[in-house]
Amino acid sequence: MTTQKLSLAKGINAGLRAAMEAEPKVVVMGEDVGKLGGVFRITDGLQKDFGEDRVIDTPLAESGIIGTAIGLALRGYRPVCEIQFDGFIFPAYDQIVSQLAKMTYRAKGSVKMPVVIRVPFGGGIGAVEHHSESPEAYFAHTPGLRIVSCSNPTDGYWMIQQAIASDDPVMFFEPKRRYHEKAVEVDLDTPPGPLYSARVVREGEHVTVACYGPMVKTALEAAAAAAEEGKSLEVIDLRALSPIDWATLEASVLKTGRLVVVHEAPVVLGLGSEISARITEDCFYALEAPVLRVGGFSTPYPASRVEEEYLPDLDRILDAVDRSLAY
Amino acid sequence: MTTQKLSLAKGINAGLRAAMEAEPKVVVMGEDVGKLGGVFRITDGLQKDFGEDRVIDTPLAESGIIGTAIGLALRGYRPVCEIQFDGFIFPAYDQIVSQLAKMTYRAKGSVKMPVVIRVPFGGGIGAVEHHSESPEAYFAHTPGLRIVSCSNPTDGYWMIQQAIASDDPVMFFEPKRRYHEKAVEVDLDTPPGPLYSARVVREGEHVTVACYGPMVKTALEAAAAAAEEGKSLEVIDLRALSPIDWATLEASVLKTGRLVVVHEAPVVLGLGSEISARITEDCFYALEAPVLRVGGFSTPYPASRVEEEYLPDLDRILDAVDRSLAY
Amino acid sequence: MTDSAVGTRAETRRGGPEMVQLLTPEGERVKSPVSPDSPEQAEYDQIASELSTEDLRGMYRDMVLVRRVDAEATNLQRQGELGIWASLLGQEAAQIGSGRATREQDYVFPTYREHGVAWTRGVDPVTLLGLFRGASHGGWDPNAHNFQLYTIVIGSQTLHATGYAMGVQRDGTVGTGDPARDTAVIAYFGDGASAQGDVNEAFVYSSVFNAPMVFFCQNNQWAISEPNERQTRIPLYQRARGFGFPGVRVDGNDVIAVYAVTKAALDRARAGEGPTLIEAFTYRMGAHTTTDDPTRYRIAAEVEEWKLKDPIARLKAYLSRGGLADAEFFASVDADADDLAAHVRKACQEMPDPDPVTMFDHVYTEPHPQIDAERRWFAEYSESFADGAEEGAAAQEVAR
Amino acid sequence: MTDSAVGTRAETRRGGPEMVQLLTPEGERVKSPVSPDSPEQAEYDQIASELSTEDLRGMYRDMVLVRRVDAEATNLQRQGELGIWASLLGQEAAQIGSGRATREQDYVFPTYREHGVAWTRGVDPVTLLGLFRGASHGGWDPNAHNFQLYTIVIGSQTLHATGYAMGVQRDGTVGTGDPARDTAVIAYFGDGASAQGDVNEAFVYSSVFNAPMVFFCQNNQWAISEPNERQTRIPLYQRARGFGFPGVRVDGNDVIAVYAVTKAALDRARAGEGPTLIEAFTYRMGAHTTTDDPTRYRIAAEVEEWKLKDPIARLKAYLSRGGLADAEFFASVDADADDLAAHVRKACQEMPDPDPVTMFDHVYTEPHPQIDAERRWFAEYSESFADGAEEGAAAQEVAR
Ligand SMILES: Cc1ncc(C[n+]2csc(CCOP(=O)(O)OP(=O)(O)O)c2C)c(N)n1
Ligand SMILES: Cc1ncc(C[n+]2csc(CCOP(=O)(O)OP(=O)(O)O)c2C)c(N)n1
Ligand SMILES: [Mg+2]
Ligand SMILES: [Mg+2]
Repeated sequence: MTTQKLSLAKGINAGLRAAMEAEPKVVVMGEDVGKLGGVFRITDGLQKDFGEDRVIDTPLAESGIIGTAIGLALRGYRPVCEIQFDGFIFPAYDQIVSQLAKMTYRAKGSVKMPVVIRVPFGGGIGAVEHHSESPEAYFAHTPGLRIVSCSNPTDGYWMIQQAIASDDPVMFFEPKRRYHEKAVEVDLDTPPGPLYSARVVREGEHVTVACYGPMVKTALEAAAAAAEEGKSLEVIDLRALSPIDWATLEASVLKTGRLVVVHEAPVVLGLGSEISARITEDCFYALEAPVLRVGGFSTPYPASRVEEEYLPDLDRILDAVDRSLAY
Repeated sequence: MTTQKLSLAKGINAGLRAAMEAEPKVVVMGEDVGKLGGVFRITDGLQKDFGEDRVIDTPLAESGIIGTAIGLALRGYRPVCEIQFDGFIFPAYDQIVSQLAKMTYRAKGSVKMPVVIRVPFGGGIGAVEHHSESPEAYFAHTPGLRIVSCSNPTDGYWMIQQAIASDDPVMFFEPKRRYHEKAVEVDLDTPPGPLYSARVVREGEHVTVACYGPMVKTALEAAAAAAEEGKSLEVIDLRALSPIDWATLEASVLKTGRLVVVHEAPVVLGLGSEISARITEDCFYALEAPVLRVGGFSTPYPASRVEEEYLPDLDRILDAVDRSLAY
Repeated sequence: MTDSAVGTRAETRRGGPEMVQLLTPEGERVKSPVSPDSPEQAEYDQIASELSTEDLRGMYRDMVLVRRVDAEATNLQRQGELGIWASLLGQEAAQIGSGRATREQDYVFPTYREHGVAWTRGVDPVTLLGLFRGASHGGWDPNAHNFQLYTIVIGSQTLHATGYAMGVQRDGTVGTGDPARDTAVIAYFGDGASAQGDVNEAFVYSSVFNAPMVFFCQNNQWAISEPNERQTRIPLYQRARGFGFPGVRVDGNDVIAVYAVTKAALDRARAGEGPTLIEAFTYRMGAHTTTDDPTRYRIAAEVEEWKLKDPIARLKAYLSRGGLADAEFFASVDADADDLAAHVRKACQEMPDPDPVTMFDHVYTEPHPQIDAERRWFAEYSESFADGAEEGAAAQEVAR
Repeated sequence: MTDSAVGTRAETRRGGPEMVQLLTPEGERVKSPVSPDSPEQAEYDQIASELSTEDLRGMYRDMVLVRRVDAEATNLQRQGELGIWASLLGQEAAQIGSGRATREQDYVFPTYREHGVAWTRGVDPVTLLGLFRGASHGGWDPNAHNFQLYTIVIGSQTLHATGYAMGVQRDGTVGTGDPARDTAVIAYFGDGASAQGDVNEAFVYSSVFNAPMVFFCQNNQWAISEPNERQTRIPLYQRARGFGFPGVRVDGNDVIAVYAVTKAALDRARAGEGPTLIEAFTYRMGAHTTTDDPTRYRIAAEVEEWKLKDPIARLKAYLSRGGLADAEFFASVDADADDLAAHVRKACQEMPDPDPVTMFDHVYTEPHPQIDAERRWFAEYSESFADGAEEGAAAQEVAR
């Protein structure tokens, strides 16, 4: 087994490199992805090694990034677009939901749209407005898109390659505050599982905690803290947000009878609402408590000096766990 | 009591006229809203009577419509923007979610954003792609916006005036397929209630059906059909989609113990998922069955020759009612 | 009071001396008044003079046929066979002239009104009707004719075209000198669409990357009810100036000039000389679509005036005068048009509605559990009606 | 291989003969080489010559002060007092010159880098720091100084400005001839932002409605790591040509020229003569922000070259040479700058963090039950920690 010690940032970078080596049609495009290697250095070194034709610094226009990526895909390319920050994806919204998501359907399958949109997302980095958002739910309501989020270096390395290999458009949400956390040994030989599968990252008995991206680490910390109080949490890293791997989630809920969903995005119409609705339909008799949701408040992402109070943390998760157990 | 017989289209038109007469700062803007009166004639006659400065045919650029409306609002105007069809709102998405929704917050309340965005929405009119969508859930995840939908001429007349009177941005979803249905006597003296209130449009005992916009009529038909089979449905016209009038909805669910939510938008992450999640949290012990959702499928809005099979109809609602009752 | 539209009709609506025209409305072949001794003008003249009689007769035939099909489609809409129709009436020369200038390997990105261009690319008109009938969202294979699906969100396709052209560059099929390989991309859009952010971003990307693009704007003077001056206060072809590439206005009702100008621009693109904006100055003779009522916003006199510039009558006059075609030819074209229209009518009327369950197809290329579950549910649910068993077992699973 | 950027550095980056300059880098007052006998040039000269010694000294003082505050802010960021800082280093003349050309009733729409313009509008620098510290998203009252909040999504504010200008038109405060009433709007944006659809839509709207707008593009040659030629292949001021209004390039490091050109454009706008695009040709001397590392993408020589064109040194030379200011003046300005910096530093360090519960304020203007419920929940939840009662009664209600 070949392994390499990689942070999440380096893992995605290595995954991009592997995908570009394997398939010459893969092109990387976005703002500052060339010489700079992106503001987070995720594309570091790629332009140097693959040239300006395959690593394209685009003009500063996000609709243009996705719109031209669609055209490149029509010509047989496999564009991997970087949106610099979560809050800057919205100028491309029309191209994503009305064009990218629908092109294959419109063409009755005669064209494929192997476009990946990488989005560094989430808060907790002390940034100014628009740099800490979690817009995944804005896209998950859109048929035709697939959405995933990685939470660790191994997934970063493998999931980006799997996303690039997909013939459907994939939105790839990267938890930016985890980019430069501790490096781990990544197995470079075997992918950890299919792209659209959730993973039980900690087994437990009393309450299931479903989360993704930046919240996986937080949920695991909460589970560790809960264990000390004798509460056993099962933590699920959803990994796939659209479609969701319901089987894995439901198996867990049937076991624990309780579910808490955690994400940074606002609770109202966040992923948690879909998960709550669906799980309640499917596991109605098994649920001991309503599905509880922990997430952002119904405010815009606040100024960073108070973001720690806005973001779900260990305590907020444990609070929900306790409320769930109190039913 | 002054009344006038009005269709939904005429009701909104009359409401706009009333608002423009009452407040000189109200301006109407959008594509073809002038001489043509809009493709649905909702602004018919307004330019003739209020002039080109107050009824503005804009260039064909939706981001420009909302972006300039924000500027007009900063200058003290109260713009009422028309987006020609649901599917054409997305080029304006960034201006709506990142600017319009957040400006008051960013300014710590020192500026107000009294902007109304009128969106004819929904299907059933035999149209080509992008003309039959229900994008409301894409916006309801956004703090800072308010969202309402009218279902009948009286609400059309009054709610548009209430929306225009609001100092917060309001998205106003109009069920286009109901525009030209039967005119009714509209009371021009007294509004039917506050803007952000749901309304029980038919009382019943067994199952609550929550809906809005175009589905209100369908749900009422379903309730009539169900009554013949001895099933008593309580139908709630939500009217306000953000914020939702939970009190009215919960009172009904506490009574019936069962809830079916109906909308045209795809079920996954549609308004129904939020309603299901929240109602399950709040009424957990009262629910005899999981909240069931009837809505669009997880496909793009299909070609119109099959739209009747895509759209929720009387049968699909009754099917869900029966499934609910079977728990 | 605001001075809200400085661009007056007169300013933005006259073709003006800057308009390339090779055939007068009366059908006389002329040297265009635009700097008549410029190399561009010489090139246009050269291209035009290389057109064979067969080419010219072909252009005429194409224009008559697409007009006839267009009229048939309007009828079919009135009879309820189509949900809506967007007529190209008056724009035949702009579309046939430009479409015929493309080569097989070139790629076309149309709006919803490019029935004439589609025809030049070999797309069966019946296929187009499927979209307007509501039987599909297009559904043809764009790669079969290098003719992308109709795009309804105005302007979007200009970015797709630009991206495609960037792909062409990366494939190395620009500027090789091999006429069978060098490839250009042409994107159509309307005068209204020119205001969209996307179109201007396409200008930015195309110019910065020097993409092999031709932007073909059919300025038919109207965007539904909005006159051209609501989108610009200067002639639209001048927009290109702001982005650093050439713009040219051509008489959009002069099929020869349109052909020449488009061919020159496509040649430039294929040679690696970058993008061109063409403004085809033409007129939407009919309603915006069959649901539109233009009497609400424009005067009949304007339409009458443009009738005098009819693209088909103009070429017909030229062909007749020059003895390039005789009554027999014209009659045969009319007969062909009738046959085609009859075929289109019949095929439209007989077009089956799609099986509803196919609405679940092709949402994704790869398997998708949510779609599969919904398809299953739907099939069983539908069957429960067929059986008369309205509350059958199918209804167990929820619609998700 | 693609020929992906025809615009070369040389082409797009040199100021060129078309650049209006009234003060050479050496501080010599000149007639600009741009058609020196044109009425525009005469107007610029005229405006410049009307500047009093006090005005010029004021410009100098403003530039020194904002540069000093800027340096202080960079320090504060390094010391962890600010989350990030976007330095205006090198762009002082572009900002002070243009800002001073505005009148009280004019309205300014900045990006995130307009600290100099803010200064001319009377905004306390400490207020700006609040944003970069993370204490607010801006939070000042835009109407207090007719200075809109900083806009971070690049380009968006150009549409807001255009809409505001349309409001000004509707108020009838354009072209009345009353200098205290006639109002213009100025929108700032960067060279990178020029590629955004929104900016080009703002050009469309402004030109079609003839709005009293000045588009002020600070071409500082870089958009983070992307050089200017990645956004355009011709000089940016020429973009305006495509939309039918005047564009002018001015030496952005020449405060006198910037002032003159901006004043002329604002005067035109106020008089009802419509929009102007100004490209201030300048240079971002520092990093994009404190988190950026420009050594990855640009060479030191370029920065050195631009140091020779420093806007402050230039005006200082002019003032000294002309005997308009003496050492004492310069020393007093430096002292003022130090005082201001000390004030800013202190105020920043003492700036309290907002009370977390205020994050629920001002989401809406009118009462909102969801927000109220969440605020209540949050307050109780927070209190449960204060009490040490982690699982208190507050936790009953769910976070919604
Ligand atoms: C983004 C978007 N907004 C609005 C519409 C509705 N719409 C369809 S066609 C049209 C007018 C387009 O005018 P123009 O670009 O001149 O093309 P023409 O119809 O004249 O060929 C409008 C507003 C749309 N299709 N897309
Ligand atoms: C829509 C959008 N996309 C991306 C960004 C991230 N971003 C912030 S500044 C910047 C560069 C802007 O360059 P320019 O417009 O030249 O202004 P400058 O920073 O040089 O003053 C980028 C890409 C953003 N703020 N908004
Ligand atoms: Mg048009
Ligand atoms: Mg810049």
